[in-house]
Amino acid sequence: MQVPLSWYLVVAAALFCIGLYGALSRRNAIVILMGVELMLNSVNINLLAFWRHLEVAGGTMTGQVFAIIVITVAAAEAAVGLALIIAVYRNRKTVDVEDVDLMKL
Amino acid sequence: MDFILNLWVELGAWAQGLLNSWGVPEWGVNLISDIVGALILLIIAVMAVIIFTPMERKVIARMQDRPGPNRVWPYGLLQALADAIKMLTKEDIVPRNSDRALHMLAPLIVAIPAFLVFAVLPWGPQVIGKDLNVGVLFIVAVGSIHVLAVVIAGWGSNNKFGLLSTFRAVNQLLAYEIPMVLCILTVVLFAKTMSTVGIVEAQTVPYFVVTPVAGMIFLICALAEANRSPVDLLEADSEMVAGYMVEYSGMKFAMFFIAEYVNIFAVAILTSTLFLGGYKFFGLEAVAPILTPVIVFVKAVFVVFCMLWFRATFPRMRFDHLVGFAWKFLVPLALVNLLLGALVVKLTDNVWGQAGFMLLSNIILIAITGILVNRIARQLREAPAIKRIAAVER
Amino acid sequence: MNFSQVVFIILSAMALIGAVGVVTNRNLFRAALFLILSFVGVAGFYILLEAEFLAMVQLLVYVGAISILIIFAIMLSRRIMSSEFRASNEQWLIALVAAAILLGVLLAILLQVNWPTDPVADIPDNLMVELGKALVAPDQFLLVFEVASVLLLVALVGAVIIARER
Amino acid sequence: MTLLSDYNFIGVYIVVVVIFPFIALGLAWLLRPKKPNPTKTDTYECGLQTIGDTWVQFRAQYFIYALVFVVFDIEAVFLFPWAVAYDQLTLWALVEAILFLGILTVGLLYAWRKGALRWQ
Repeated sequence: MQVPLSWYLVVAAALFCIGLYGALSRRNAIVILMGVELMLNSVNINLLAFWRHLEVAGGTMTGQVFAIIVITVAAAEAAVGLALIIAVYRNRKTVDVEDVDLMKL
Repeated sequence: MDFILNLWVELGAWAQGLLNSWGVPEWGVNLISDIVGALILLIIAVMAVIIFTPMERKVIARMQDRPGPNRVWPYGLLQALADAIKMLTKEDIVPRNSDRALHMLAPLIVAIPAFLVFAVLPWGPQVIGKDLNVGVLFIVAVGSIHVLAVVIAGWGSNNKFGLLSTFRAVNQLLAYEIPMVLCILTVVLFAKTMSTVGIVEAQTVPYFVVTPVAGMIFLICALAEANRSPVDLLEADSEMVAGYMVEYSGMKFAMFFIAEYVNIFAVAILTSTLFLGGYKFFGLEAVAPILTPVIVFVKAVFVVFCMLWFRATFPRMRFDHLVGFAWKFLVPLALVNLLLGALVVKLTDNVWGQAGFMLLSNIILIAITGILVNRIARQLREAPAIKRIAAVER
Repeated sequence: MNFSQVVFIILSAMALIGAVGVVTNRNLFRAALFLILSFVGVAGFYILLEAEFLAMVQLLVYVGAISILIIFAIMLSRRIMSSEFRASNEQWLIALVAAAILLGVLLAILLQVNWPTDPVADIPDNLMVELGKALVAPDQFLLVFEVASVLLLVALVGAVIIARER
Repeated sequence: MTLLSDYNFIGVYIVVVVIFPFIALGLAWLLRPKKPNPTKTDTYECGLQTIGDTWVQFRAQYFIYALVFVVFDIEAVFLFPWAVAYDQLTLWALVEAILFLGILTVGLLYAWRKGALRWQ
């Protein structure tokens, strides 16, 4: 009656790889951040799928708590990351990661 | 006798039995009853527009000593219907410079959260769309989609004033969501559950009496979330034309309008559920369960009346004051109240004891806050002008 | 194919179309909207997994807060309507190949294992209470609970310092 | 399956609610006049020609408010399970929550002191 565990894992893997492609191939810093958010989401799907299918019997909450922590970290990351992007934009008028190469030799 | 007492529940069971006897399979019966339930909720929500627009105009008119709409028979009470016909026959204009797809998307999204909230608002112990375990969290989570519609509308219209208003609107909605959530948390703390029915059942004493501070803060936030004057800065007519809806005409504007009134209705029912005892009224709900929806409705109308009263009484706030008020006054106050609530719950297990202690602590809290505000205000008044401006702006 | 599985396929279509939209759309604002579509699909997964609290948190935090933050950043760093941008860098092909290989490897590994099809147990009724207890129990996640607040504090302070106009 | 059957109704309701605006807008599409002209599709600015970009100088201030909001939103997420379970917890739970909220309040006070909550 239920959705098999493997289905969740396959979709999460696909989501992760799409996010990875986005993070690696885009120039715009904000899109890179969005790619990272997608990857974190796919991790959360896995955590909860494993929690539901394997952990519930033990009565522990590790999967759920981990998922909440991942969401917290994602929010903190988005906050600081976007603040950095705004600061960079204010100083250099660009959010293109290729152009922010001040530290490069 | 039992049938008349529990009319709403029995009616549903009877309809399901009838379908069963026609040979409809189990899942079909469930699907049909779900769809019928959903349509009923939708119609109830849309009724808000028909009931509250004439009510708003009439009540405000009385308070301002003028007759209000009185042409559409009788006494202008069918004004909403006339408005609907007007909206339907207005031309639809999409500005040349707008992002067409996004411009069309916003009115489709804006009404969804307002309607969805009705799924978990209780009209009686069993007269409810669905009593979710996470009821109040569902309301908060779904409500946050509203912000999104505002952003899409502002961006899609590509209008300076629309966009400016979008920024204001989003900041107002975000700022007032936090104290609202903290007040809901206080209620959850006392009720020990997030289900809306559970919260009503737990209210031996209405929570507005138990913790008036949370109740007042919630009411203020409800005003802001439903975008009512005096905190209607997102569409302050004199400054922002019509806010983020400036480029919308005809039925697209009507969707925003409907969303606004459905929101008011939802927020009013939510206030009565969380703080005024919901479908309970001095034991009446046990004597005549058939009356529970009426009780909820009367309480909701009372809350809406208070909102209109606010609107007629208070002038509009300045934007920085508005947001500052939320972050610097409501959030700390709600936090202190939450911790007081936690302390009281640990102090005694008795419901009446909890209510008494909490009420006492709330009265003390109000007194302390009043003294503090008074002192700060006096300092500001007596300080030299330059310093005063600096202090106010901090 | 039963009802939950049909719902699952609709939801995964939402999540994956959203994700593809994020990485291919040239308009930043629309990319953000696709991201939200993806988030909503994932929230649906959580409902299917009977983690309703997490589903609501997903809506509240991702749709209601993080995406608003992202949209604000887009509005602050872009001229409206000219939000087209140079899409990808020179290494997009390598990135595509790398992502595809990773997906292939992951799928190859995933499909070798004989995963259980049905959950081993039903959800307890008082899930929220269990979660609350686990969060503040010293032998479980109390440290995580407190460290999370420190993390949020650091993020807030850091972001305010960085983003403030001087 | 009890929990999932709860959400059957929510799912049906979502579908109904999503269809509703389409019906309303479709009805209007049937009834309304269609007489486009270029003046009508101008950007609305009380009759004046709009000058320059729509892009007005937006403040980072708006972003900072959203930032504080995100942090407090997540704080609420942690507190909901705590509040539901609070009745069955020891007094330590109160101390832990005070610590949790205290640390976050430091953040709010910091933002306040630094003028991040001030409208410039």
